[in-house]
Amino acid sequence: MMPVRLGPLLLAHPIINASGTMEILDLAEVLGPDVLSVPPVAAYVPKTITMDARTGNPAPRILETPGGMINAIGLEGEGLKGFVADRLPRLLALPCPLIISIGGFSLDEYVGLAAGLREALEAALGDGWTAKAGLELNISCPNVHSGCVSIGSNPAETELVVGAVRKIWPGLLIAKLTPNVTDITAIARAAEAAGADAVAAVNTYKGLVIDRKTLRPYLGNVTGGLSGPAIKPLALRAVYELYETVGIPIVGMGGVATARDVLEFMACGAAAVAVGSAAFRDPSVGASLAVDLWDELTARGTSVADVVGVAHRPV
Amino acid sequence: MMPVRLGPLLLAHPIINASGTMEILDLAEVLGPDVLSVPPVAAYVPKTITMDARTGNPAPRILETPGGMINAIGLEGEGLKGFVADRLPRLLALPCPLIISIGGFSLDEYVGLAAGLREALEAALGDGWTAKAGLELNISCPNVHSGCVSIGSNPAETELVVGAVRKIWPGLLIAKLTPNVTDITAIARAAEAAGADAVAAVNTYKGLVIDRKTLRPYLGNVTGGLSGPAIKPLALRAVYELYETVGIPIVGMGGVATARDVLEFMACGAAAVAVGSAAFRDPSVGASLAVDLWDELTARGTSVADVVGVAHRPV
Amino acid sequence: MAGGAPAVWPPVAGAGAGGAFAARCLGAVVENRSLGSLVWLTLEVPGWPGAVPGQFAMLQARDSGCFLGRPLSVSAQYGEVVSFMIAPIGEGTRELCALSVGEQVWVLGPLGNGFDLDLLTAGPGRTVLVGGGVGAAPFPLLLSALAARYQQTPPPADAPKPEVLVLLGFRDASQACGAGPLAGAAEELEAAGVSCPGEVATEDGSIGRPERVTETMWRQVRPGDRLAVCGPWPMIEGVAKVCACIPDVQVWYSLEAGMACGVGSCHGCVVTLADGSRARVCREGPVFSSAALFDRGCFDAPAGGAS
Amino acid sequence: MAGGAPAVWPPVAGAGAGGAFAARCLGAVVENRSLGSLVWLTLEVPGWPGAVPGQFAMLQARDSGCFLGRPLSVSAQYGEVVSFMIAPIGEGTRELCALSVGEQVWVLGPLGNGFDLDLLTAGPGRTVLVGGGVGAAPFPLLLSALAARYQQTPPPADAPKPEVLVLLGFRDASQACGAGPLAGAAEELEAAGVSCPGEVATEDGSIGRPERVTETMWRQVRPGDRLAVCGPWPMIEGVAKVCACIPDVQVWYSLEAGMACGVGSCHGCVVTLADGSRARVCREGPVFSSAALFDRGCFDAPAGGAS
Ligand SMILES: Cc1cc2nc3c(=O)[nH]c(=O)nc-3n(C[C@H](O)[C@H](O)[C@H](O)COP(=O)(O)OP(=O)(O)OC[C@H]3O[C@@H](n4cnc5c(N)ncnc54)[C@H](O)[C@@H]3O)c2cc1C
Ligand SMILES: Cc1cc2nc3c(=O)[nH]c(=O)nc-3n(C[C@H](O)[C@H](O)[C@H](O)COP(=O)(O)OP(=O)(O)OC[C@H]3O[C@@H](n4cnc5c(N)ncnc54)[C@H](O)[C@@H]3O)c2cc1C
Ligand SMILES: Cc1cc2nc3c(=O)[nH]c(=O)nc-3n(C[C@H](O)[C@H](O)[C@H](O)COP(=O)(O)O)c2cc1C
Ligand SMILES: Cc1cc2nc3c(=O)[nH]c(=O)nc-3n(C[C@H](O)[C@H](O)[C@H](O)COP(=O)(O)O)c2cc1C
Ligand code: FES
Ligand code: FES
Repeated sequence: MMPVRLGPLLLAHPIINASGTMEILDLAEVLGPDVLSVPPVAAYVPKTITMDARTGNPAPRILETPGGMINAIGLEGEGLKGFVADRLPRLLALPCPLIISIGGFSLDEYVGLAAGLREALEAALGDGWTAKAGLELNISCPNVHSGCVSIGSNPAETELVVGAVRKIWPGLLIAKLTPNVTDITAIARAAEAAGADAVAAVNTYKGLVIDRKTLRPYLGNVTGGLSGPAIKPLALRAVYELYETVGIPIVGMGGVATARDVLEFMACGAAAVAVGSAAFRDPSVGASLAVDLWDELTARGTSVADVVGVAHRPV
Repeated sequence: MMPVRLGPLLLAHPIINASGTMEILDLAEVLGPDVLSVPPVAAYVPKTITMDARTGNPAPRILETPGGMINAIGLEGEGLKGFVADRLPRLLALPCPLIISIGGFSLDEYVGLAAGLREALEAALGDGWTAKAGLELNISCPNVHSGCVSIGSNPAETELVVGAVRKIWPGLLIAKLTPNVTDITAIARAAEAAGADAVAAVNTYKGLVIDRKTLRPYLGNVTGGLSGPAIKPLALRAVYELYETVGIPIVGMGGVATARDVLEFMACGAAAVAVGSAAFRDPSVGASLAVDLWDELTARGTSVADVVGVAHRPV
Repeated sequence: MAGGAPAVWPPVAGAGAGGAFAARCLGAVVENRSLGSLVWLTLEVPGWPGAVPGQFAMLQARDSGCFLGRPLSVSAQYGEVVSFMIAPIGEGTRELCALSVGEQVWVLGPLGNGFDLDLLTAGPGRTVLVGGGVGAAPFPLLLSALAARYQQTPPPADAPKPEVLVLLGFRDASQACGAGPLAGAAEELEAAGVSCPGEVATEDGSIGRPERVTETMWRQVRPGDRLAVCGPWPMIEGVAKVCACIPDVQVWYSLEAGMACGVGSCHGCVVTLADGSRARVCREGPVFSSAALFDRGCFDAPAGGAS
Repeated sequence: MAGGAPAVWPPVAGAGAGGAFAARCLGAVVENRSLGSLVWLTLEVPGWPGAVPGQFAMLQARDSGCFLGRPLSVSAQYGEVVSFMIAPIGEGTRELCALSVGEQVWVLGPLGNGFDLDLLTAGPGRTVLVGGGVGAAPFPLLLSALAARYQQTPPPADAPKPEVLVLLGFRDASQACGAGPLAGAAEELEAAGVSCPGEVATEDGSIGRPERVTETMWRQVRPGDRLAVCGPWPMIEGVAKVCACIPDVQVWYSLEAGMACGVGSCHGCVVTLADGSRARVCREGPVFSSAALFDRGCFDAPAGGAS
């Protein structure tokens, strides 16, 4: 069975995690170190790293909704320096590639984050680092009030940011797209033109929930991002349209919970598929999906290569 | 209890139906004529009328999805002439106002539809017709391949169409918005500037489902529109943003199934609330919602007037 | 008429949830009997008005995880006690099949047009019921209705004994248990002086003849017969091809289609008719004549279909 | 390390769904006992490693209509038999409370830090457990653990008899049935030579004193006491205000928060700590010291909170 190629990275199978939905180092402490030696995903994607440390949005930050959930975490995190010093070394010890998600509030921040990570990776791994670690540009987080999301809803700004990072980042470069736009393919074309190796789609759909007692917005951040099975038909459509538009690989995500969901994303055109919210109820779901996908493909007598994009071809 | 005013129409309560989700004349034949003498809604909205008769999209057209459903009906219908001759007289006999939804494939068609309806209404009711019947411009159907949806995702075109209809339509004029845009408030501002009396939000979210056997698109139309509880957080956010943007009333909809949902839409800013897909499983849900809303408001010691927009005010 | 808003709100004061017009009602499970791979689910449905054979109801378990109801043919009814024969193929039907006695189900119905008994029994030919899989579901009710009809208006003594022939095709023996509930109704027919032979075929040959029901038809159907056919679309097509070759048969097909509302509101359940127009399976159907469905009244070109 | 992709796919050949690393497991209901308005749900959880008192698990009925699990404190455990005390307040908890013996539940846990028995029993003061409503859920396990501890290391004969005081506040008598499961554990303590008095208050006065548990505290808590507190955020605030006025008490609060994952992955369950930083209730908690939570170790300014 062919592994999946994303730029210079080779993935053992098509299942990765969605950024912000799996803290693998915490999992190792809570559930045991097996998760580090046999990760449930073919590449590990940490939560989006920002330049400075951020405390994120005020509570409450999450609520279950029909068929899914809404969140407004607000890119909480230790910032670039903390990540490089504290978590990066341990994550580089994983037996799988690393796709590091970064989010900036300006073009300079994106470039600074990429430069900082490149430096750290070169120091740790030498020249071969591009076979181990890639970059995902989160230009699509709906839960911060300035910066990345406005970039991701504008083709020109997308092209600028992706192009600037491309200049200094020789490794895998993915642009993660927001679906909260009139035409996601225009953003993807801009990312492709600027040299992205792949696009990831989708980030969450902007929504709002009301507190049943006060009738005021429930989330501390007022709005949040919808994820989970509820959005799967929307995400599939985005991937389907992207496959007809760009030539670079697509990392599909949005509501994946079963191997059939994975197949559906691949049929629409995803070369790799990320599982996000479903890993909250089952942190090992990535491993189950990989195994079940293998079984499904075998049962159908087909392969990853044949399934990707099949929905676009006549029966 | 104050009735709800939408332009020149007075509604006994805030609950109406969403266009395309209730064939009240069929209901009368299937479930008995009570539905015509005591309609479950405060105003009846027929399925979008087009200029010419349309057979709509090929089957299959609907599928249940997690927390909702997807449809690609494709504006099937008898066309303006058939509607005016066949159904309009019977619908005018309902003891509640009528909000007639129209969908055109060009500016001329919108104007032609409005003119034709005005003529028919004047002939049937004389001068007083504007107290009985209003117009909803469907500039947002995701399931037809040209025409109305592109208008609704472009502020300039929206202004043009709404303005042209406004010139010849003295009655209630609602612009029904698509949520499949980067900024729904820009479209709403255009509609308001062009003289719309109200906006309706939202139409369905564009999605796609995959046939589990063939791995090809399931719907005959390839893509379809997502509706039902799954989209409620997305629709609430749209209504919330619209309330901060436009001064005209908002008709809120998207996933309404319970009186609490109705309250949530009103809290976000909806003056009236439409129930759509939930009426498929229970055609009388409108009546239950009205009664339950009354009970809820009474229990909370509040009123329609106080609840509308309350989510925007401090506790 | 002017103005038009009723003056009171809530529209029906003090009527409680549902108001004057409550479309659905809650039925309670009185029996859940396994029939091989199918389930015979019997509900007590307050106010059930009685269904014409071939009519269906939209069912949804009260605490369902599904959003919409599911269309299911009425298989039997005795007053307000109504039975359904259900194949657990997806979430909605699995929920229903898992219900225990006493649990509740939302019921909307009866819906659709049903079979026309006059047409099915007119003329000298036999009435032939052709069912594929759980497509046999409406037949117990249809046979009972035919029995009642012959009992009320017995055939003239000098006429040849009328015959209702039942041809059923199943995947395997476990699905063929669905034939069980027809036995009682067949006896009613015999008691009414009507002969009611039947034949069962299974695809895997585990019970009955190892063939498809269309093959049984080649042997059994005769010119002049009137057919009531119920099953999935591929079977409908197969039956139509057979019927195209037998002169002077008249056929009524009960179609399946994905449904959201069952009452004509959503336009989701359409089938393309022979004349190119579209009909709602839930309103104009589920029973359509071969003339309506197929060019020249029989299948020779892919006119459309509900799936 | 270079390259890094493991060569085989599936990652663990033939391991079946879940592979080598299966985080959740399916437990089976062995008892569903009603406790007034609460439910005492006992599961057999294969491989349950044992929880520290105050730890919780994420539970989800196997055929749940909910997307996510729900955090529930471990109330008792005997090997792989684990009990939870559940208030059916929403869809998730109602589903769990409706389960019958034999039905299955996804279990992820034990999770969180739990109470530190060393700290709770250090020094000469008493250990005081303060619970609000279903906040009493972790206390049966906590009392049992304290009993085991005193049994293993009996207090010196010349020292005053240790005391564990239990103060519980409930909405009404029907919720106060949640105090029941503490009785057995209290007896274990008495048997271990520890006195274990308790007091129950209800807001509506239908059982016990007609007061809030914070009022009970004014009467009962003494300088030097060490408190384990569990309940909803408004009660936590109330308790903190009382404790701010009693010198030399140390308090550990077990907090509630909406959770998606329970394992630290989502950052959804945060509480704002006294120093302005945010902590995940599921990972850094659910138990936090008063020093961590409140400025000057007690409540006088709204530092944050989980809701
Ligand atoms: C008038 C009428 C009468 C009927 N009477 C009976 C009866 O008496 N007994 C009975 O058992 N059934 C009957 N049916 C069929 C029954 O309604 C369906 O089996 C039921 O709706 C299935 O619902 P579900 O939730 O179990 O399955 P679902 O999961 O909803 O599947 C429903 C159908 O859609 C297809 N489907 C769903 N999702 C996909 C996808 N992604 N890709 C491809 N296909 C998909 C499935 O193959 C299946 O055929 C009747 C149908 C009609 C229209
Ligand atoms: C560590 C920990 C331990 C716990 N231990 C126990 C225990 O042992 N026993 C127990 O019974 N409970 C316990 N809980 C609480 C329990 O987890 C919740 O009651 C449960 O998650 C509720 O889920 P639900 O689906 O029943 O309700 P939901 O409907 O999910 O409601 C959950 C909470 O969110 C609020 N909420 C939901 N939607 C809205 C909205 N739109 N507006 C405003 N508020 C909303 C509700 O008020 C409720 O408090 C514990 C919680 C934590 C964090
Ligand atoms: C709690 C939560 C936190 C998230 N954080 C991030 C993030 O930091 N960066 C990012 O690019 N996407 C983030 N996402 C979006 C997911 O990566 C993913 O795009 C989205 O949730 C859709 O996938 P799903 O439906 O499988 O969850 C987050 C999603 C959730 C639910
Ligand atoms: C089957 C179906 C048909 C619809 N047809 C129309 C239509 O003809 N015109 C229109 O403006 N909206 C149409 N809609 C959109 C609804 O009016 C409504 O905007 C949408 O479904 C969201 O509401 P809901 O979630 O309550 O269904 C249709 C929706 C469905 C599900
Ligand atoms: S199912 Fe809605 S029209 Fe037939
Ligand atoms: S619940 Fe996910 S981090 Fe705590």
